[in-house]
Amino acid sequence: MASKFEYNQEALKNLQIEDPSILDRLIDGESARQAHLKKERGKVDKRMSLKEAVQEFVKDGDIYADSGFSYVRTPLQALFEVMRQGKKNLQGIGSPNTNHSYGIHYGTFKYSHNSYLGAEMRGTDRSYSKAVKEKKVKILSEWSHGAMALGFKAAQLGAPYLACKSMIASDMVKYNPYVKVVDNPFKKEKDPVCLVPALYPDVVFIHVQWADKYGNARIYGPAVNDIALAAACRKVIITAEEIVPESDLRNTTNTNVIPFMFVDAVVHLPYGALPGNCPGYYYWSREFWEWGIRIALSGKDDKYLESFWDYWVFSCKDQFDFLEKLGGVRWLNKHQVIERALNGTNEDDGIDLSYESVIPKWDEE
Amino acid sequence: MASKFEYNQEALKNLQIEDPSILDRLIDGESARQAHLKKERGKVDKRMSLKEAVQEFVKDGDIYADSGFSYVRTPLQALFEVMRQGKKNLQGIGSPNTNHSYGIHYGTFKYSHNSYLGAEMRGTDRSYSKAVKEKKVKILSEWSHGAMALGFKAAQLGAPYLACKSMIASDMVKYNPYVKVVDNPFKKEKDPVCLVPALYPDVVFIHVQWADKYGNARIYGPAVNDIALAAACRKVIITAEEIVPESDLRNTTNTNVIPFMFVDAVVHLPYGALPGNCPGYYYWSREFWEWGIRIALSGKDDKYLESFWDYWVFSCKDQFDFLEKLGGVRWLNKHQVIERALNGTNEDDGIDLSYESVIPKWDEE
Amino acid sequence: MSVAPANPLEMLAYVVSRHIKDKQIVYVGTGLPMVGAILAKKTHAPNITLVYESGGQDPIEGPMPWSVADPVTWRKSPITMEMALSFAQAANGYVDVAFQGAAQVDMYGNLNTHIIGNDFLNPKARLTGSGGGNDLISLTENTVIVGLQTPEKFPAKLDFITSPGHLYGGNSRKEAGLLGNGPVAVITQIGVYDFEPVTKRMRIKSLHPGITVEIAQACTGFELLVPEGEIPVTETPPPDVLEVLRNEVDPQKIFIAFPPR
Amino acid sequence: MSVAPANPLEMLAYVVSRHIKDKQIVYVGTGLPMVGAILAKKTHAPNITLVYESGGQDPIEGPMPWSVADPVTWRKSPITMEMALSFAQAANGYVDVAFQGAAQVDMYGNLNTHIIGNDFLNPKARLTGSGGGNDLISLTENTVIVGLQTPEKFPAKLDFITSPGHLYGGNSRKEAGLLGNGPVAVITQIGVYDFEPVTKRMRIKSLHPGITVEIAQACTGFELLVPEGEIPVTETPPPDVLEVLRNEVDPQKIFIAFPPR
Repeated sequence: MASKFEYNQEALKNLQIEDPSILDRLIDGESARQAHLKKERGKVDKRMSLKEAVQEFVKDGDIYADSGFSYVRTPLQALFEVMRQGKKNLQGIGSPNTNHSYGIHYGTFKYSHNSYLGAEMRGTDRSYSKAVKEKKVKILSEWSHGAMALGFKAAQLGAPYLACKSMIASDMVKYNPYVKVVDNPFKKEKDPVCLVPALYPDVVFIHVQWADKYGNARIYGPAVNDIALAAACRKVIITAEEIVPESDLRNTTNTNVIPFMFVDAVVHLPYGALPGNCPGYYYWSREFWEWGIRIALSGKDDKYLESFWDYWVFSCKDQFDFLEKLGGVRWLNKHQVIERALNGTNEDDGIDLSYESVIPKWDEE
Repeated sequence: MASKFEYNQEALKNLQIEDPSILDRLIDGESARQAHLKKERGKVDKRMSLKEAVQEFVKDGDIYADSGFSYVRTPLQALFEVMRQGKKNLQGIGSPNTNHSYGIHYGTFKYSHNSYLGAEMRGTDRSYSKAVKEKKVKILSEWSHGAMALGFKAAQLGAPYLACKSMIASDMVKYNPYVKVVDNPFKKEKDPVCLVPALYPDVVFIHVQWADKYGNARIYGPAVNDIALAAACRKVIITAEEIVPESDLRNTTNTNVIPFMFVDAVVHLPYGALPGNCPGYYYWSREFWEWGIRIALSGKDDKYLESFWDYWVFSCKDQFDFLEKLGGVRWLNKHQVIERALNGTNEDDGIDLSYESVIPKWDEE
Repeated sequence: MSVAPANPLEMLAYVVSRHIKDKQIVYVGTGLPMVGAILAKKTHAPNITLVYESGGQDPIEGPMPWSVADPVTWRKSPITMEMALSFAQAANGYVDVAFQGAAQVDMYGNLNTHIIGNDFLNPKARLTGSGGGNDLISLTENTVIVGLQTPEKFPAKLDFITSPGHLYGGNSRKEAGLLGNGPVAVITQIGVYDFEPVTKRMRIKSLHPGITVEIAQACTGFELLVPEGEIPVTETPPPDVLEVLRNEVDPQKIFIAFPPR
Repeated sequence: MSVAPANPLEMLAYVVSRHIKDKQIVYVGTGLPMVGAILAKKTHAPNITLVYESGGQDPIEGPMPWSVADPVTWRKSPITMEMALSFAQAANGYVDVAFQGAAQVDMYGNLNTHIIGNDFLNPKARLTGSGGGNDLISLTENTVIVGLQTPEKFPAKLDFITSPGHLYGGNSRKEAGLLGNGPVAVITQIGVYDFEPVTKRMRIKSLHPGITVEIAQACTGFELLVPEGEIPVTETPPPDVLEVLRNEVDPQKIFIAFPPR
C-alpha cells in the first residue's frame, strides 16, 4: 500500500518494515483533525462504564498511547480491561511506554514505538527482550523521551513538525523512520537539527483525580504528556477517581487542563491507577512491581508470566477485585496515608514503606 | 555588520532594513542560553524596587516584550517607569503589542515587531500610524498573533523552530524577514508550511498576582504568552500584587507557572497593571482607555499626546500617584467589586460599568 | 407593545447569530461577532461554546465583554488556555466557525487589517495588523466575515493581504496549504454573501429589506455574482429577539448603538 | 565510635555528591545519581535545586524516592512541569549538570541503553531504550556519567549509540549540532575520569584507594589515557558523611546495599 509520507529509508530497512503505510496514522494530522471535527460538540453526559468505553473506543490495530508516567497516574486498570477484552495488534506508544509490554504475549500489542520500557532501578523488562527476539513484537520506531514528548507537543500546538536538539547523532535516527536530521535553514553556519513530526495516536485513556460528566478534567501532580495527548489523540477517554459537578471545576479554572470538547467518554473509575500511584489518593504497590519484575517481566518460561497476569488481570473483573487481592481496605488506607505523607500533606513521621508479602511467589515454586 | 542568520531578502528590501544584524538577537537561541546559564542559581531574595529593576535590567536598544494581553495583567506601571527613566531605542514585541506605541514619541521605542496595535472596538492607534509615516518608528517584522505565540512557545520548548499553518499566502511573509514558507518534508504531496523560529526577547516584565521573593510565581486568569516568555527572555522581572511566603506557593503546585530560576528580579508592585485589569484584583479603567484613544492615540497634534502622557506618566512618580489621579480609594474599591463580580466571585446584581469623567478632556479645550 | 425596527448594527448582530447552530464551538473576535454569538446563545443556540483568543472559553453568562480579554470572557471558565493553544484548538479541528471583521474584503474573501494605501512604509493609514485574524481564517474549519460594506471596504484589490480567504479563487486556497474551508459567508449591513463553489467569488445570497442588486453592487468595488432566480430577502429579527439583544445582550449599547459611538 | 568503611556503591554515591557544587541546578536520573544528589543537598550543597524528568523540581525534604516519578520528587514543589518543558529547561540553559547511568560507555563518553549484541532485531538483550538519557546529554551544559566499570560495560565499540557524548572525539560533538559541553566526568567503583581536552578521550583523573592504573585498565575495554605525574587517590567519605548517607539519605538501603539487592 502506498504511503502518503516520506520516511527515512535506512530506518525502514533496518527495522524491516516492508509496508510503511502502517506508520502513517501516527503522523496523519489531517485525519486527526477530521476525527476531532466529528466529535460531539455539545455538553452531554459522556459517562459510561469502563467495559463500554473499551468496547466502543479501542479498535484492533489502534495506536494506543500510555499516559501518566509508568506507574504514576497511568490508567493501568483501563489497560487491564483492554487485555481482558482481547483487543489485538495495538501499536504501543508513550513517553515512557513501560506498560505496553504486558499485553504482547496475548497479542494485545504487536507494535512498538519505543522510548523507555522498564522499571528504572527495579530492573529491565526481560519479557520485552524475549518478545523482541521471538518476533512477537515489531518495533516501528525508537525515540528519546524528550523527542517523543515534543512530537505530542507539536500536535497539541497544531504545528506539523518542529526542530529539536535531541536524537541528533544517535543511532536512534537509524531506527526511527519518522525523524529527519537536517540543517537549520535559519542559520548561516551549519547547524544540524532533528525534525520531529506532530504525533497523533489513535486512542488514549487519561486517569485524572477529578472530571465532570462532560469531560472537563483536572490533574494533581505532574501532568507529564497528558495535556498534549488529550489535544492530539483521535479518541480520548477520561477515567477519574471522582466525578465532580461542573461548578467545582469552574472554581478552579487555572488548575484544569483538559476541556470537555476533547473528550469522547468519561469513566468513573476509583482506584483506576492501581497498582500505580494516584497523586493525592494512594501510593503504588511496591510489592506488585517487585514481583511483577521478578515474575511477569523476568523473561523466564511463559508459565510464570501467564500465572502473574492470570492472577492480576484475567481473574479480576474490575479494579475492586484487584484491590481486594492487594489487601483490601487495610492496604488501601495504609497507601492513602503513605501517599499523603509523601505529598507533604499528612504528618510524615514514621512513614513505613516496607511491605508484607501477600503476593504468591510463583518463581520460588 | 554581518548577520549570523538567513533572512528573507524580499522582506529586508520591503522593510528597508539595511543592516540585518539588528534582527539577530531575537532569534539567537545560543546567546539566550548563555544569558540563562549566567543567572543566579541559588534561592536568594531577589526583591528590589521598580526603579532599581528598570535601571538594572532595561538597556537602551533591548528587545522589550509586552506581556499579558493589552490591558489585562500587563505590567503597564513598569512600562511607564521605563518611559520615565528615558530608556531609548527599544524594540517592541508582543502578541498583542498594543502598548509599545506609547513611548515612540519619546524615543523609548524605535523598532516594532508587530502583531496587533490598537484597542479593539475602541479604535485603532492613530498615533502609531502617524509615527510610521513620520519614520519615528521602524517596523522590523509583521506577525499574526498565533505565529508569534508559536515563536515564543518554540523558545520555551527548546525547539529552534517549528512549522505552522498561519501566515502562509499572506503579505505578512513579505514583511517578516524571519519566517519562511517551505514545503513540508514529511509529506509526499505538496504541503506548504510556514517555519517560525524560536523567539528570544531580551527583557520582559511579567505582572502576576502572587510571587515569592525568589521569583516563583502564580497567575490567576489567562496566562496568554507569559509562561513561554518567562522561559525565553534573557531577563525576566516579576512584578507582583503580593509577595507571599514560599510555603504558600508550595501548597498550590499545579497552579504555579514560573519557576524561580527564570527570574532576575522580583518587584512588589501592587496596582502594577493599572490602568489595565488585574484578574481577581481590579477591573481596568474604561475611562482611561476611552480618553487615551481620543487623545494620546488620536494622531492629532503632538501637544495632545504630550499632555496625556505628562499627566499620566511623567508627573506620576509611581503607581500610587497614578491611582490617586484615577480616583483613589473610591475608584479602587469600585473596581475591585466590579472585577470580582465579573469573575463570578462577587454578587453581580447591578454591576455598574458607567463612569464619571474625572479625566481632563484635553481635546475639547 | 411595538418594538422599534432593527438598526443596521442590530441587523448585523442578528444575522451573525443566525449563522450559528446550536452546540457549535464558536471562536469570536471583538465587537459585532461577540454580540451576535452571545445573542445566539441567549436565543436559539444555548449550548454553543464560545472561545476567545486571550484564552477564555465557555464562560458562564455575564455582562457584555468590552474586549476579547475581558474578565467576562473567562468568567468561571472550566479552563483557560495559553494563546498558542487557543489557536491550536482551531488547527486541531476543535472549532466549528470563527467570525471576524476587516478594514477591507475582496471578492475572494481575503482580508486586510494592515494598511490603507499601497506604500507599506508610508501608508495613508496604518491599521492594527493581524492580531488573531490571520490565524483564524487560516486554521478554522469555517469563517464568517462581518463588516460594513462600502466600495472602499470591498475593493477590487486589497492594499495588503493580512488574512487569506480563497486567495485567487478556484483551488488556490487549498494549494497554498491552508486548513479548512476558508470564508463561507460575508455579512454586512447590505446583505449576506456566499462564495460560488468553483470560482470562489463572492455571490449574493440574500439582501436586506429594501436593498436591490443595484444598491449592493454600488456598495462594492468589484463585480458581485448574482444567483439565478429571485434573490431572497434576509430574515429580520423578530421583536422578541430584538428585545433580548437590546435589553440583555448589550443593554449599554456599547456595540449596537447606531450611529456607532 | 567507629564507622564501617564505604562499600563500592556508597563510594560512588559520595563521589557523585562531590561533583555537585552548592546552588547548582541538578537534573537527576534514578538510582545512584539521585542518592548522590540528595547526599550533596544534605551535606555541602544545601541550596541546590533538583530537577526530575517526570516534572517535579525543588521538592521539600522527604524519604528517598523509589523512582524519578515518586511523589517525593515533587513534594510540595513550587512548580511541576510537563515532560517536554522539563527537558526544555536543560535546552534553555537552566540546568547546570545532569547525572546518568548506562549499560555501556565508550572512550568518548557515548552511551548505550538500547541493546547488547550487534543485531538490533535479534539482540542478546534488549534494554530500556533512551528514556531521558539522550535528551539530557544532548541538551544539558554538563553531564556526569555514573556506573559500574567492567570491560563489557566500557567496550571499545558500543553496540548502539543511544546518547551522544563526544562522538568521535575532537570537535565532532559540536559539529553534530549538540548543545553544551557533553560529558565532563565519569564516576565508577574504580575511579573518576575526565576527557582530555583535544582528543576528548577518557582519561584517569583519580583512582579509588587500592586501585592501580593496571587494575583500572583491566576493567576497561579501551585504552584509558593516563595523566602525567602522580595519579590522585579519590577522596573517601568521612564518617559523618557516611552516617548521613546511611541513616538519612537511604536508610532502607534501596540503592546502597552491596551487593545490590
